[in-house]
Amino acid sequence: MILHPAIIALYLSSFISVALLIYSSSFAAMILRKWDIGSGSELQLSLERRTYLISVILSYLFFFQFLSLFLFIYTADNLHNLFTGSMCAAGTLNVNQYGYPVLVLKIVNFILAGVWLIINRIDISAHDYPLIKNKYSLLLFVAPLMIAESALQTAYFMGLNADVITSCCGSLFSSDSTNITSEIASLPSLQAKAVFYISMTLTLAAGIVLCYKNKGGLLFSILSLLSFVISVAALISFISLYYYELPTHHCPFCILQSEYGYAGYYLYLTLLCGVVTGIGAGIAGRFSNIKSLAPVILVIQKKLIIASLLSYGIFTAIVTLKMILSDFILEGY
Amino acid sequence: MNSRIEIQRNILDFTLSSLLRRKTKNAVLMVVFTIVVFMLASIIFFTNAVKREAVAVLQNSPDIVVQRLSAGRHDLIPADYIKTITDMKGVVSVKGRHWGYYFEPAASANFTLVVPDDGGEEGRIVAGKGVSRTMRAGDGDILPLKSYKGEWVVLSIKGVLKSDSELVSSDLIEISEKDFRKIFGIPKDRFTDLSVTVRNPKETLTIAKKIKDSFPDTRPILRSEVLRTYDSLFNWRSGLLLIIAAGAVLAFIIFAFDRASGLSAEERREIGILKAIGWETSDVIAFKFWEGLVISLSSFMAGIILAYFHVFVAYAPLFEPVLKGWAVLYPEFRLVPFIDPFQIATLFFLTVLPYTAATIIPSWRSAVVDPDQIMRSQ
Amino acid sequence: MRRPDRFLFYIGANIFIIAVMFIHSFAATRNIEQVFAKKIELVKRYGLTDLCIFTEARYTRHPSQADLNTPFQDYPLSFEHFPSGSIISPPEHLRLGMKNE
Amino acid sequence: MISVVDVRKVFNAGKANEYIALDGVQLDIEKGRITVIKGPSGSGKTTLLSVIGCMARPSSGRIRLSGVSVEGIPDDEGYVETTSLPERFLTQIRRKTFGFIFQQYNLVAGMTVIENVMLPAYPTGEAYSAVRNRAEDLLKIFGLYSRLDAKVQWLSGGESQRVSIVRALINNPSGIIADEPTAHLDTKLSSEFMNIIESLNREGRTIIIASHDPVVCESSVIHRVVEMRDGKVIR
Repeated sequence: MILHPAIIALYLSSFISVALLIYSSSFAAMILRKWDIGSGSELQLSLERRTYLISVILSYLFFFQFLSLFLFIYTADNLHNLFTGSMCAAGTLNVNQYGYPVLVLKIVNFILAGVWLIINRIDISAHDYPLIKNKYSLLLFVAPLMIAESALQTAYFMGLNADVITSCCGSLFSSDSTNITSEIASLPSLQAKAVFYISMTLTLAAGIVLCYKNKGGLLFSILSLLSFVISVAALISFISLYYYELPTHHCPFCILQSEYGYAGYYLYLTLLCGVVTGIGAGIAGRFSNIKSLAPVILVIQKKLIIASLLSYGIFTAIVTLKMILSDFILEGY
Repeated sequence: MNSRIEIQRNILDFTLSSLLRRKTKNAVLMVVFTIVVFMLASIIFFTNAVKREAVAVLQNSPDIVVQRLSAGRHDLIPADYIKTITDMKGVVSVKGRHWGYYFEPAASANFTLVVPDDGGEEGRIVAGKGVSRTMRAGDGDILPLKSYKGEWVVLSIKGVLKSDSELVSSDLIEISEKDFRKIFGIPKDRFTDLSVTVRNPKETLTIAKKIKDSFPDTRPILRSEVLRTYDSLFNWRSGLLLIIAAGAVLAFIIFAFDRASGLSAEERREIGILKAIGWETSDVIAFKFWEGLVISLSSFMAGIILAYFHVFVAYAPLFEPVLKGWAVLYPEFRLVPFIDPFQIATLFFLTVLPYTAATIIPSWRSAVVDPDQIMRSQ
Repeated sequence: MRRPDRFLFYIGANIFIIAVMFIHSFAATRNIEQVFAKKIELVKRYGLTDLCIFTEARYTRHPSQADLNTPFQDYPLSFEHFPSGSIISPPEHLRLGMKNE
Repeated sequence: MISVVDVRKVFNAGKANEYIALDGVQLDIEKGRITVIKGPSGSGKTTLLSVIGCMARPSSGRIRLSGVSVEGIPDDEGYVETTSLPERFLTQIRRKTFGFIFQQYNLVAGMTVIENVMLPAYPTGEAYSAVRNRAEDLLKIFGLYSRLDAKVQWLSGGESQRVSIVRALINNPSGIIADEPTAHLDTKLSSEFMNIIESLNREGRTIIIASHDPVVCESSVIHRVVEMRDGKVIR
C-alpha cells in the first residue's frame, strides 16, 4: 500500500461519490415506485424536490468522475518509478489485475454519467417529466458500476506493492507479444488508418442524416461509440507513433506526459466529449415521439449531434495534421 | 444561450452581494479555507520539489555503493575487496571512498567529511556553505579539527562551496585523504565504502548479486534504490502528514457543513423572498453553487499562490523548525520550483471536493423552501 | 463595472498569477542539466548518494545508506528521537524487505 | 382570466395534525378587474392566493389560467392548466403572469432600492441594462428615483410599500396579487395605496387582493368582493 497524496485524493473522491450515489439511489427507488406527476400530494411534492438534489449530485459526480479519470492515469504514471520494469502508466496499471478494469470502469461511468445528464436535461424541459422512470432506472444501473469502480480502485491501490516486476508499455503494447492490445498494436498501419477514417466518415454521415432526416438515432449512437473505441485503438496502433516518432512505441499513456506537450489530454478530451454527446444524441432521437417533448427534442438533439461531430472532427483534424506535418514516416516498418 | 449566461451573471451578482452583506462570517470561512489549502499545498509542493531534485541530481551518484557490515553496523571495508570486484565481468572501476561524520563540539554541529576523487590537497579544505556559516569561517580562514588522539589538525579553507549547491553540499568539508586518515585514525588498507562503476546499467543487479556472493559481509546499494528511496522518501510520511492535515480539513469541512446547514433566520428569509418573487429552485441552487464556488475558488487559488511563494520564493520558512529538528546546521537550500497541473488537481480533490460535497445537501435543503412560506409565516 | 465582472476580473487575475507561477516553474526547470550543473558536478566529484536536508542524525543525513536499526545504534533502548526521523521513511531497499540479501 | 374549480388544499394529509385550508373552492376571476378576497384570518385567503399565484399546488381540483404561454407547456383553447405542473414550470408561469405584494413588504435588507426592485428579473435572463432602465422608469413614476441607491432598511413604511409595488411590476405581469397590503399602513397611506391599485388596474392589470381592512374592502375602486370562511367561498 502506498500513501501518495494523489491516491488519498482518489480514495476521497470515490468515497464521496459512492456515498452521494447511495444516497440518491434510495430516492431513485422511491421515485420509481411512488412517482405520480398528476398528484398534488405532499409525498409527490417532496419527491419532485428530491429530483433537484439528484440532478445537482449527478452534475457534480460527472465533474468529479472526469477529473478522477485523468488523476487516476496521472497517478499511475507518476508511480511508475516504484515498479521495476515499468516506464509509464501502462506498467503501473499492470502491477495487479485490477488496474485496467478500474480504468475501463472509470471511462464507462464517465460516459454513463454524461448520458444521464443529457437525459435529465431533456426530461426537465417537458412539463410532465416524461423520462423520469428511464432516468432513475439508469441511475440505479449506474450506481452499482460506480460502487464496483470504487471497490476495484481500492483493491488496486491496496494491492500496489512496490518492486513488483511489471511489464511496461514496451512489452504490453508492442507487436511481439500476444494479447488484445498487442494485436491492436500489430495491425498493419495502412489498414488501421483506413478503418479509423472510415468509421469517422460513417459517423459524420449518420450524424448528418440524423440531423436532417431525423432517422437512425440508434445507428448514430452505436457509430459514435464505435468511433470512440476505434479511435483509442488507432491511438495505440498508429497515432501515438507520430508523437513518439518511434516505430515500436505504441503506448496510449505516454502521450499524456509533458514531453509530448500533454497532447494526450486534448485528444482524449475530444474523444470523451464526442462519445458522450454522440450517444446522448442517439438516445434523444428515441424519445422524439413523446408528445410533450416534441417542441424541444429536435433542438437539443441537433446541438448534441453538432457537439459530437465537432469533437470527433477536431480529434481527426489534430491527428491528421500531426501525421501530415510530422517528418516521421510510418509506412515501411 | 446568451440569456442563460445573463441569468448566471445575475445570480452571481446576487451571490456576491449576499456574501458581502455577511462579510465577517464569510471572511472567516475563506481565511480558514485558505489556510487549509495553503498548508496542504506547501507540503505537496515542498516534498515534490525535493523528490524531483533528488532524482535529477542523484542520477550521477555511484552505480553501486558497497558497504561492509559487521555486527549489524557499517564497518570499514578492506582494500583487498577492491581487486576482486574489479576483476568481475562488467565492472569498469572500483574506488575506495573515504567519508565520515565529524562532530564539532564548539558549535555542536555535525559535518560530513568527504575525500574527493583526486585525493585532495593536504592541509587545505573546501567548506560547504553551511559549515562556513556555522563556524563563521570563510575563504582563507583556519579551521582546526580535533583528531581521534585529541590533537588539533589545522586546516586552512581554500574555498567555500557556492550556496546554489547547498542542497547537496551544505555540511560538506572536502578534505585530503591524508588528513582524513589522520583525524579518524583509519588504517591505510581500509575505506569507508566502495563505489563501483558498471559498464552496462542493465547488469547492475547481476553484479550486485555477484559482489554479495563473493563477500557475504557486504551490502551493495544500487543507484536505482537510492533514487527510489528519494522518490518515496516523503511518500509514506507525506501521506501521513496529509492524513494529519486531513484532520484539519475534516474539521474545516464540518465547519463548512455546519455553516451551510445552519442558515441564519435572515438568510432563510432572503431565500424565502427570492422564491416568492419568482426565483425557481434551480435558480436558488445556482445561487448556492456560486456561493460555494466563490468561496472555494478564491480560497483555493489564494492558498496555492501563497504556498508557491512560501515554498519557492521564501524557501519554506514555516517548515524550517520541522526540517531542522535538533540540528544546528541548517542548510538554506533553494528549491527549484517543480510544479505540475496534477499537484493542483490533487489539491483540488483534497480540499474543494469535500467542501463541495459537504455543502450540496444543505444548500439543496435551503433551496426547496416553499415559495408561499413567506406569506404564511407572518 | 458590475459585480460579477469584477469577480471574474479578480479570478482572471488569480489565474494569471498561477499561469505566471507555471511559466516561472517551467522556465526554472526546463533545462535540468544546466540548472543543477553545480550540484551534479559535486555529486560526481564526491560520489554523493544523498541530499543534505536533515543534518541532525546519521540516518537522516544519508537516508539511503542507513539501516533500519541505525536510529537505535547509539543506545540499544533509545527511541527514535530526532524530529526529522519521523518525517522521512527508511531506505527503499530495507523498507520493502527484498533484494540481494 | 382565472378559473378555480373545486380546489382543495390539505396540509399534513393523513396525519394527526391534518388541516384543510381550502375545501372545494369554486371561483372565477375576471380579467382586468379588481377582486378583493375578504375573510377572517385562518379562512384560507392566503392559501387561495398562493394556489392561484402558482406558488403552491392544490391537493385536488383544477386551476386554469388564460393568456399565458410558456415554452414546453401545452395550451388547450387558450387555457393553461396549472394544477399538475412541476414547480419548475409553475415558477415560469408565475413570474411572467403575477407580481406579488406582501404584507411585510419582504424587501432584502442590505441591498439597495434598485437592486431589490430588479431581483425578480434576475432569473429571466433579460438583458441587465434593459431591466435597469425599466426599473428606473418605474421608480420615477412612483417618486422613488431619488432613493435609488438607498439601502432599503432606511426607507419609511410608505416608501417600502411603494418599492415592493415597483418590484411586483418589474416583469410587467398581467396580474397583481396582494396579501394584506395595508396591514402596516395608516389610513392615509392605505388610501394612497388604493389609488395606485386603481391606476395599475387602469393599465389593464387584473388585481387580486386578500384583505379584511375596510379601507380596501369598502373602497370605491374595487369591482368585486369574495367572502371566505373556513376554506370555503361563502359569497
